[in-house]
Amino acid sequence: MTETEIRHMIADILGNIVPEADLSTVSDEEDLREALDIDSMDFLNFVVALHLRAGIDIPEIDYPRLRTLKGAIAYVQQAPTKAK
Amino acid sequence: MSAKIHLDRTHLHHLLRQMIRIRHFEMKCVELYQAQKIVGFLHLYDGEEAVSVGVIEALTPEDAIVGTYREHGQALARGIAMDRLMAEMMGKLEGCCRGRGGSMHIFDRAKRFYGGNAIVGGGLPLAVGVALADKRRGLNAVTACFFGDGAVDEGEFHESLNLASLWQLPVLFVCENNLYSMGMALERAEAETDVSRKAASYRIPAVVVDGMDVVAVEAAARRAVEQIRSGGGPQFLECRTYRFRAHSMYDAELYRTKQEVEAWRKKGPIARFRNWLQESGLIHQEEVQRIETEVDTEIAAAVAFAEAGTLEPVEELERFVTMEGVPP
Amino acid sequence: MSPAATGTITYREACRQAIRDALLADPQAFLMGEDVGRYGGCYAVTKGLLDEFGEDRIRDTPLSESAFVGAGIGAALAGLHPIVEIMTVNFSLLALDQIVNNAATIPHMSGGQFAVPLVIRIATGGGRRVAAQHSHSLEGWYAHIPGLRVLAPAVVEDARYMLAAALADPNPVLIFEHVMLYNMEGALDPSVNAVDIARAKIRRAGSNVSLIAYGNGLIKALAAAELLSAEGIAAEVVDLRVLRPLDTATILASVAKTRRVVIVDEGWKSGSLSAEIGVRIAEEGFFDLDAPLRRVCGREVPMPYAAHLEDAALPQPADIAAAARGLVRPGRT
Amino acid sequence: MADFRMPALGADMEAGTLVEWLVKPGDRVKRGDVIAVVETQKGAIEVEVFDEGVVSDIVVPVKTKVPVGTVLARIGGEAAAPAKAAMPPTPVPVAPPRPPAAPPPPAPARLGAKVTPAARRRATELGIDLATLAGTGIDGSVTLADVEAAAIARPPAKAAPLPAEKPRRLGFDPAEMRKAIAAAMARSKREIPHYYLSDTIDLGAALAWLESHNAAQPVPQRMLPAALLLKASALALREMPQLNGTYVDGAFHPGGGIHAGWAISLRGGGLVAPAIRDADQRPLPELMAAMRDLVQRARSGRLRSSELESPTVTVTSLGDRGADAIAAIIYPPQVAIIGFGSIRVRPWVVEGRIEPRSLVTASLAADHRVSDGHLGALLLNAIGRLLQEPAKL
Repeated sequence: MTETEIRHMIADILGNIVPEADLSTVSDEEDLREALDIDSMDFLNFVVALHLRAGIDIPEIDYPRLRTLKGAIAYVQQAPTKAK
Repeated sequence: MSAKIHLDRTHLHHLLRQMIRIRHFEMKCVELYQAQKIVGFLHLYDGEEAVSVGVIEALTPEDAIVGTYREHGQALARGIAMDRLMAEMMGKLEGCCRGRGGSMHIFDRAKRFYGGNAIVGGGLPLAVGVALADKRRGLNAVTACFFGDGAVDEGEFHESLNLASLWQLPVLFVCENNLYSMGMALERAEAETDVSRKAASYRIPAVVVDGMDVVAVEAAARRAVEQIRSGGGPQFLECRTYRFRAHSMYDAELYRTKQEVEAWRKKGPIARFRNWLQESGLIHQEEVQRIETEVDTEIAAAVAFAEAGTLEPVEELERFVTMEGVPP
Repeated sequence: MSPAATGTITYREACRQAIRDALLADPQAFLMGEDVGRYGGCYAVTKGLLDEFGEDRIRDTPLSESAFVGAGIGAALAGLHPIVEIMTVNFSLLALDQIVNNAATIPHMSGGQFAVPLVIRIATGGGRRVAAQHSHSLEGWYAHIPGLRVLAPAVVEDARYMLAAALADPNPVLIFEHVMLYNMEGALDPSVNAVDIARAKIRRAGSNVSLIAYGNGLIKALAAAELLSAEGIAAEVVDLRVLRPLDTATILASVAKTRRVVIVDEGWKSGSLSAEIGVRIAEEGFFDLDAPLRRVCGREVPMPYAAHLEDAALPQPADIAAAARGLVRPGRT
Repeated sequence: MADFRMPALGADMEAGTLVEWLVKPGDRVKRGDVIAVVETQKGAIEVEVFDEGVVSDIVVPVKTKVPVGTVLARIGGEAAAPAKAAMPPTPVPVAPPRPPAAPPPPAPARLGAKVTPAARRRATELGIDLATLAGTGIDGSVTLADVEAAAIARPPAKAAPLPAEKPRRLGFDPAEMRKAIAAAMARSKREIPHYYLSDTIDLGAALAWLESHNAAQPVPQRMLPAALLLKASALALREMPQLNGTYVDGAFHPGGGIHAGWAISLRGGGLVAPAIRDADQRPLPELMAAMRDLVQRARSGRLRSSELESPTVTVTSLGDRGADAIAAIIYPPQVAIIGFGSIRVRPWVVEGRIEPRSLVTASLAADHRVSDGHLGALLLNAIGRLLQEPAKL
């Protein structure tokens, strides 16, 4: 998956969780929880969707790495792309 | 137990009674088979009674027995209760194996009776193992292993004789040579028809005995057992005998002639022994009749016991497939 | 035998220590089999034991599988605790009558009067370039037989401690030692001194796919899980350990977790242990499945001698990984 | 012919505004289908139909406010027109049009398409129409992941295409909701003599258990502490039934089962507390799944009418971005509300030593007309005790 594809996928997932969010206002380094006002339950939904859509395992210890757009993209990139 | 037979009246009457018990028991079994109260295979010992009665007289309760699938005679001679045997034949819970074994698989732990083995030759390795255990445990016990001439065709016969001899184990191999393995005549199955010579080739002392003569069998067995107990390793007894009836209940008997069967019947072990006792004044006709009456009473009681028996609940079907512990 | 690295022990040495322990602990225990004594065992497992225990307890037998296995059964019936070694599973067929018709039947047939507390150790499996009469994996056949317990130690700990549990079992227990594992080294956890012989074991936890394996197949499945991990796929590896009775609960729990299954079995596919496991999952775990079942089994040929052919005939880590990948990421492989 | 009426979506509802029809005349419906969206003071609610047949007549147009009981549509018993029945379901986009993620989405599953057993079961649980799903599994099969993704997306199924970029939250009117909350809370403070209790609970054991549980589970099966808090509360209420129920017409009515309202704050303000039926009887993973699903749908405005049956008690948890403790207000006619503050590491005295521990403050507001403080204290104690043995929850 290219970075653009991953970015689109994440945007899609977040759009489902926070329909009213405007991702264009969220910077790559911003903490998504603050930026989008999402709580632990929303965040878990985000991780679940990422796991299912990208087909990667995400140990709980790695959750903090997904808190920013940048971190999430990097995480997906390093995890599954070797399979291609 | 002495190596010599005590040919007193009591003992001779006992031998006759044992053979009559077997014969009459089996005749009742035929009747029950026809009434479908006994089902499956039913291999009768008719004609061979002298072998097990004679051999088992030479054993003590501490000795072990590995039987064949034609083992009603072996079981009765060993003292397995007739009522529990009959209940087993009828598939009842009160049978010695709860109705799981049937005619071909009689087991009795208390009597050290290790089956009832219906794979021809399959019992011989077991006997070697039982003897190995007894020897290692320092028991001066003998394992009597019964098998027919058919077993001689099997590899397990040769492997087992070799192993028992090699390890000098206390096994008494008893070949009930009735000349036929089912329908296959000995001379059509074996290049060497002298079974005892095969034993000799494993350096096991072998004796051929008239299997229709209970006294001769007992005497030979006593000598063999004495040799074994004195540490002489295994012994081999070939008892030449004959089965008067079909292999199992009924067959067309295409493999032998009526004349042959008739000729052997004249040598029948019970008639011959009874006649000899009467001629020698060792038994009176009334005593024979009393034995027969008493035996028939025992059989009637056994049938009543079995008839009154219960069926094992089907819920118990899988019980003992695996054991929870070794029985004491 | 080569000395193991510090702190570790070979599977072979674990087997030997297990036998030695058993003989020291139980005067009724003894070992018999072909070349277990002077020769030291075909795979050198019993080397040195004859000197320590003598010929009465380390018995060399003639090449009479039926007789010495049957004698083991008879000895067990009469109160001893025999350990019988059969050189390779292909030879065990010569004793099949005794194992199937006697050991497995007598407790039930006798109405529970007799138990058969016998252990039979059998070397099994392919990979040693010894062709079609010494390399098969027939343990699945034995797993078919009611009355037997069938074990497959795949790790050093199991090799070390399964024997004691097997000897304590009143039933005939067959222990299948894979020939490729004898040289494998592993560390023993000093806090462990027993293993159970009833349950399968999760050797590696994962959430994306379950690899169900035993024996040398387990080692290959673990290698496959490593390959998959590098790709972001978390494979759970289930070590069956007990081939009969199968620990269906552990299998189903893993399937419920991962929802995808690859069954690994060196044995042939048709009518096999892998088939049994697959059907049990279909029967009892059907609604947990999120993908078809997959099997990676030995190819259906007599084992060939040539190395490249034998390798091709046996499941390999790459085959297992490919099967798993195909389930987790269909269309991407 | 059956009438589809404006439902009563809670004890205090008198009227509702029909904001969307999801069916049109001629459509075949079956029991459980969501066919309309109604805006209430609690927010937008999807309304299910309990009859089977073909929609013959739409009586009330959208954007109309009608009293409870008003006929909204009529459902005919006869079969649909054959031509219609034979038509394949109209393919509809699974999600509002957005840039596709890789790999490109396969075609939507048609009738007879392959669906894995797990996906089929999950779809039934979630009420998702498999025919609308695209399969990404082997041979194009619909997998669990496809169903879960659809559940998360849960687009306005069969709705008219929306102005794409900015999905609106259907029927959500913050002003209406604020009014409803104001009314309910004012009534509560006016009528219910509250008493308040709080207790600090050591969550060390619960969090350690949760961590090891989660480590062994795939992502969708992992749980949050909230599930443990809710389960412990529900189990404790089983021991203290006087705190579970309603106070109506001067008398307490015990709840028939512990149907816990789980308070969910909505972004931009507002609050809903849909009921989780029999919360005390559900295994933790199932409870967690229910909570996750409810939060997702509440925040995207897609709760279903059957979930808004009146709860018998309310449980609220402030979550990781909350405050230390909450003094909550009872939602009438309920008689208790249990609240949990944020879980925080704070000093705690253990065997005479001060240690850092993960603690949570549990609080209870209860109706003094029904129970007294002693009973309330017992409830909090029970919750604390239950949380010390998380494996038994």
